[in-house]
Amino acid sequence: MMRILGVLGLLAALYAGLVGTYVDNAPGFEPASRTQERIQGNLIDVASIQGRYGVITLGAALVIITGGIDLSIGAVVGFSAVLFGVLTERGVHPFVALPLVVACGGFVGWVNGLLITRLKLQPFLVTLCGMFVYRGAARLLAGTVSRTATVEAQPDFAGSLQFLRYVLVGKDSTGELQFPAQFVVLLVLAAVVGFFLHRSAYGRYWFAIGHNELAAKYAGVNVDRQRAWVYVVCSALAGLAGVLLFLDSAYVQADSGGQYLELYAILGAVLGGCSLRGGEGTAVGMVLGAMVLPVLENLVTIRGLKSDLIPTVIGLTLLAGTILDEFIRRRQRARH
Amino acid sequence: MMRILGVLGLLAALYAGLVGTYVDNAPGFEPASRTQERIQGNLIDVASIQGRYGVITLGAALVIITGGIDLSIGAVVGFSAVLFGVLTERGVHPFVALPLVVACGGFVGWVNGLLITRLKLQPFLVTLCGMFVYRGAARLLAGTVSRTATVEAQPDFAGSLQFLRYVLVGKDSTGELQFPAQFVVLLVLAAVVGFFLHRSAYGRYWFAIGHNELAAKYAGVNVDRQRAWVYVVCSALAGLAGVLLFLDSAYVQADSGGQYLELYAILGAVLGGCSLRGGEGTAVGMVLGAMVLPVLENLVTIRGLKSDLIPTVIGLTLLAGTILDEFIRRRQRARH
Amino acid sequence: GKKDTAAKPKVGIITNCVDPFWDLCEAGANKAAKDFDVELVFNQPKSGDGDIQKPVIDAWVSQGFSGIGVSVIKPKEQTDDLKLVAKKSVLVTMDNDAPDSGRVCYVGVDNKEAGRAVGRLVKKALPNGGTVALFIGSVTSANGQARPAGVLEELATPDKNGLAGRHPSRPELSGKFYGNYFLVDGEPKIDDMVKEKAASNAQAMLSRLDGVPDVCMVGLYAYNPPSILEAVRSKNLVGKVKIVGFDENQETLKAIADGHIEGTVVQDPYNYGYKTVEVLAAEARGDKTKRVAGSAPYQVITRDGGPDQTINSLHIKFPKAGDYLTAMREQLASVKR
Amino acid sequence: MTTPRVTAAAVSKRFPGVVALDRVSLTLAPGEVLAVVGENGAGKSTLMKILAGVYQPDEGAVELDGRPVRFAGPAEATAAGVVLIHQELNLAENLTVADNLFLGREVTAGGKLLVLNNRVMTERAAALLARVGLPADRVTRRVETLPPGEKQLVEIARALGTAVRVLIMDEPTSSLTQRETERLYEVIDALRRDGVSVLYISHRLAEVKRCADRVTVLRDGKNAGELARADVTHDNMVRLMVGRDMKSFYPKVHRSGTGGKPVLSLAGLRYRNGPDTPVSLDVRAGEILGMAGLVGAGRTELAEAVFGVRQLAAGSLTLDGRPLTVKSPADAIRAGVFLVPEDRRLHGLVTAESVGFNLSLPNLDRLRSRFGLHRRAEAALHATWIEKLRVKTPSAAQTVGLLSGGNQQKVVYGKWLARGPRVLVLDEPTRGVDVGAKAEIYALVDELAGRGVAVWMITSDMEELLGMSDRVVVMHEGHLAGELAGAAVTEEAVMRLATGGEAG
Ligand SMILES: Nc1ncnc2c1ncn2[C@@H]1O[C@H](COP(=O)(O)OP(=O)(O)OP(=O)(O)O)[C@@H](O)[C@H]1O
Ligand SMILES: Nc1ncnc2c1ncn2[C@@H]1O[C@H](COP(=O)(O)OP(=O)(O)OP(=O)(O)O)[C@@H](O)[C@H]1O
Ligand SMILES: O[C@@H]1[C@@H](O)[C@H](O)OC[C@H]1O
Ligand SMILES: [Mg+2]
Ligand SMILES: [Mg+2]
Repeated sequence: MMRILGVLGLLAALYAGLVGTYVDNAPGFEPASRTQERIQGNLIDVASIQGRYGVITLGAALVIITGGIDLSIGAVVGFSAVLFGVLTERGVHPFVALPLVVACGGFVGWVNGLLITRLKLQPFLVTLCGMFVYRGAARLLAGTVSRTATVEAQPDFAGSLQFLRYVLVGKDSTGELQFPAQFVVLLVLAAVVGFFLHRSAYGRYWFAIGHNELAAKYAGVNVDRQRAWVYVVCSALAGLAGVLLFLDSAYVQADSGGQYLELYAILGAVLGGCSLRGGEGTAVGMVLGAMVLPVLENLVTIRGLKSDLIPTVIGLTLLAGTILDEFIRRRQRARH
Repeated sequence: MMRILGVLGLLAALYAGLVGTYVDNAPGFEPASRTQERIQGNLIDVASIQGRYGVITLGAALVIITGGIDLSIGAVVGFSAVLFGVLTERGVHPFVALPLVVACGGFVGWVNGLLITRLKLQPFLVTLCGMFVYRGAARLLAGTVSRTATVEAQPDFAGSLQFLRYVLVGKDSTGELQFPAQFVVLLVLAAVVGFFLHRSAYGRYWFAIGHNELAAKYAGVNVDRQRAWVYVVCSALAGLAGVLLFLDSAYVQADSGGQYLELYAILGAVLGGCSLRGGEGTAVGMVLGAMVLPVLENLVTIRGLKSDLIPTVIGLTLLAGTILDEFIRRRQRARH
Repeated sequence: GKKDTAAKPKVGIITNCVDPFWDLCEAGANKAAKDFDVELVFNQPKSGDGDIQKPVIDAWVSQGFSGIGVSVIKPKEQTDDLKLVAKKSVLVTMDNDAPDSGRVCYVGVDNKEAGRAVGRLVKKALPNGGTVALFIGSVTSANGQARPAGVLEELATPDKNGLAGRHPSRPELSGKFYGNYFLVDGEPKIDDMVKEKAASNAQAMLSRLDGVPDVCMVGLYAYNPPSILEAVRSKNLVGKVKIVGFDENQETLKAIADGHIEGTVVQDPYNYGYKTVEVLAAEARGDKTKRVAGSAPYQVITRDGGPDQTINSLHIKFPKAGDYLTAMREQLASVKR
Repeated sequence: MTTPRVTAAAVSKRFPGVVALDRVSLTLAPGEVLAVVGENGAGKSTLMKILAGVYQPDEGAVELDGRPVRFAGPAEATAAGVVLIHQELNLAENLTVADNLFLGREVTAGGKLLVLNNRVMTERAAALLARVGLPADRVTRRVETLPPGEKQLVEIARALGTAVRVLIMDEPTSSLTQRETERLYEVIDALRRDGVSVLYISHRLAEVKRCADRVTVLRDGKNAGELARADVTHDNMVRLMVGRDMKSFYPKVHRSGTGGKPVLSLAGLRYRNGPDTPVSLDVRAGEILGMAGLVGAGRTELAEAVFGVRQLAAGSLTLDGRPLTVKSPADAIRAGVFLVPEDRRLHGLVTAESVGFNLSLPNLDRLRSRFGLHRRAEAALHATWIEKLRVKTPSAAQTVGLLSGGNQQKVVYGKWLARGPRVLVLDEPTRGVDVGAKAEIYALVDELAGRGVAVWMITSDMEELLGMSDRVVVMHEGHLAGELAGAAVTEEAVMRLATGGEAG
């Protein structure tokens, strides 16, 4: 609970800053309703990005809860986007390609999991190698992929692709963003993850493993299997995020699609209350944590900050948020 | 000891591959001595890069030994290179700028260390924020820096810059690489690090902290101070690596100089036998671990691999090396 | 054992990043390698450490490559290193020049000139002036500096050349005036080559410019125009907000053909590759006649195209987007990936 | 009268929700051995930590040689000669024994560089180890390769290496067998002669009787009384600790004592990286099979092999006459074979989680419902076992790690009892458990055996072994040295077998 207060405070401040910027900058002649409309439009843009971040954050957070780490997330996102593009371009129906890509992501996670649990390799190392491998695999598949290329090659798929795009990304056939569907996807997935994490036996196993793998093993938990599963889920979610990226973007470039996302996902998870020592985290926290970076980036962009200033401002804000969070937790702890 | 065998095997294979490629590809008319000369030239080039990697690997490894992590290394390298460029361009003598930049790196590490030990923030998070902050700081300082720009602004410094360049990088005034001075720098620093790690009480503290912080604390070790010191050393070494980068390179861009180096440094440390769980590592291992990636990258270049294939080959080779290493360790463990 | 490879010279080309742009170049280079019987290694390095190219070039030199083509990133700074290369091998610069490096010739356009062509497209899109936003990956490399400079030079008038001020109808926006054009924030918006950031940059800009008439968004790296278009679509502003691009990204060309993007300025990377290898192959055999002089002409692509023109003593073509796209695909298809 | 070496005057310490110490006082004379006893959670460790500078008291004062002191940390206390050997091991196990002996006070060549003088340290290390009875070859071994008992001895040797004036030992013998314990008494006697004051905490009251000059008793964070040397008897201590008399300490109420059919049988069992000698034995229904041996005799490893933690290399297991394949603890648990492990913090509990979390962990498969877990059934399970085992905790939501050692141990029992064992393997079943709780655990185990559960009890506590076992097997260096039953089960016979002698 208290783990959530810090990130909530941070988010509140950022959103307040955002709305304040719009209100302050509203031209004198503009009616308030118009300002509100513009704010809303911008918040939808942000929510859309938050949704996709959130999806991978969920996966990263689960891995972190079990005491692991996955640095291959960004590469898997890129790979999956490219794979989806290549598959559909070559005639695999989008409705088939979607589960296929997600399954493929899951397979990647299974390989990661096997290497980590069977060969007892360090997760950092395995997934760092994975980062190279899957990035390379994407490049071997294609240089770039795009909806237009797919539709050109497979005109029949236009409708189904557009359907997926509307349902998963919220963009209509003209490309207009109607609603932040990706955020809806995130909420649905977060509910599922939250159920498993907080309401089912599996969640207990994951927390137990994260805190004390040996104790979990001695209590009869199949530690290897559970850990492997968590990697599967993480990479499958990255696979889904890849499809979202494909559907949302003008085009995806194999060498860079999804770049840095593993860091952002881990950041979101940690801001949301996961400890990299394992054993801590909540589904609500993950969603909140994932919301931070996109709104922060939006805020600095909207305020027209000089590009050279942006990284510093982002870094310092995140740090301030982290410190705030720590103080709130200390307070709470002292009170009890 | 056994931790070193795996990486030694990997290195041996890579170097053998390298030499083999030269011998196989040598034109029929070429005398063997010429081939040998070419091999040697290439090995010197590789050693030069290995040297700079090694310098940051030492720092990353020390942090890892105490159970921490530093993701800001690459950003600090970039920042330091830019800082050195800006200082000298504005008239600070290179001999003054060098210790200043290293000290500045140390200061950055001190801040990291304070945040981690005093505010009890997670190292991953602190240094990830640091990555943004220092990258941004570099951009605020300048867009690009270069020796040519410095010499243009301060013609007097040409000699001293060239002196530093020769001593630290091994390049003569035409820019020709005479000897891998950076590797020499690495060896000297590794000897110093090795001394502290294996021959002085500090090393004992670091190992103890990495494995069981509480035990160290109860034994009277000033854990916070030691941990902070290790971050100071790590960032100071990154600062030095920044100067090396500046001296070695045609130019350094603030937005990308040193990018990814934290990952490579951590990779080197882990390949060299450090465990990310803390408490393990040797100076010799660090040097060997840092040697892997440059020679591997060189090998794929020399073999004329398609660029799309390169990441995959690198990832798989590293993975194979890791697995080999694990098997050797198991063997050894079973034998005892 | 030693192979008798004496007959076939080895040449290498190294680019400044990974991009579909360079895939086209690679296609051209491969074609030329076949045509002129050389062994080619084409390297698209991942950006990162300051000197991404040097280790590769050094390795090639040590392997005795007879010629090397380089897309220079920072001409002045790299000159010294390139001189060493030129001493041991034949050096051709392409895409970005380093005139004093001892290279035998340069294959590529003048980025500043090409930037001016972009500026003219902006003027065409907003003949009465308006609000302009520039988007680019980075402003530290030579082309990242030359292109925006060219655009702004073309828009500027002597009295209004970077004059700081506030937007006439939206005073909360600060920026700079170049002639009748207001550049938002007074600088290009940078995305650090992160494509998703390029998209969110464009989106946020549209959000800020909501309601402002006569807007033109300019994307100066290959991936920028499609990212801008995607953002414009997401706000249902296609046609209302003008887009001008750079480079021959397929998405850009398609959008021009559809009338969603005003136009783009292209460099013909296929020919960069082809020509560079041709020169290197000739040089390896002692033939110096293939060298090219001056910079190559860029081309300006719009939906309807137009007659050739001579601009600043360059012969400039104005192809139709559809035609150019078709030709480009043929080039790509000629080489299987 | 001489000034006391240590005085604690009306010391209080509160933790969130708990008053650990409520105006507790204590004095310790130079050269005196004072035992501190009390039930689990009475506040013994907390008091010791305050004396040693790990905690600072909320109220009250501590004096050393008549001067008030307030140590900011353990380092300051050590510098003043007050050394605490913690209840839980605190070694840097990745370092060698010598490194640990000198951690924080290395012998160096002087100067800021702190260059290690390994030669001197190795010599001194060997001498220190000799004092606690460890052979010199341990000096260069990594601590993680030592069995728990030896680690404990290393901790003690470490303390002896300092300029100690007040040595505080918090349950030093909980993982020692009798022989090592005897050795420790000798060390204590020597210290006493040198004028060193010793504070000694133990739940093994026989030990207290053996070595204490005086006993102070804590109950519920308060002073409950003091016993002079002459009055130190088992019954007196127990009365002050629990506030009442306690009879029938080792109950044999429910068991027939003869044992029924073999439930679990080990036939020619060997495990990977284990000793070459195969082990065969039966654990019978309704009996308690005691297993004795010296530190490192291989009892824990054997139990772990049966529980699926170690891979079997040869031989077979039989459960109720049917072959049993165990590849992981999950397999063993499915078959009803449960292990109460020796190291509860490492293997027995997820200490950062709650009491309820731990009680549920192996039982989640039975609490499953269509919508996740049966919340109500789970709450009922928690309530039942907290009550049945009288776990002293504010609620099921309390973090297990914050409970006293004995209560933690009860939670470990609870999670298995909730599941219903067929075979219960107890490895040091009452390690760190107070007399009251011990009695409760013994009664519980007796009852289980009475219900036909086969109990295999590994213990280094001779009293417990003799008091509880129906039959005793003794291990020596990885093999079964012999079996004793009925009247033949005597301390001498067990020791003879454990040290490699023949059965009498
Ligand atoms: N850090 C802590 N936070 C919260 N409660 C604590 C903490 N340490 C001890 N306690 C509580 O204080 C009380 C006293 O604990 P203490 O460890 O001193 O008992 P003890 O007498 O040593 O018991 P045992 O014989 O089991 O070791 C217990 O109720 C315990 O749960
Ligand atoms: N004399 C010894 N010296 C060092 N190590 C030993 C010795 N004897 C046994 N060991 C180690 O101890 C392990 C067996 O210990 P185990 O914990 O199974 O014994 P135990 O009988 O349960 O003793 P403990 O009372 O320490 O738990 C073996 O793996 C061995 O490595
Ligand atoms: O230098 C190249 C540039 O000319 C083109 O615009 O995009 C790709 C770059 O690598
Ligand atoms: Mg205690
Ligand atoms: Mg044991």
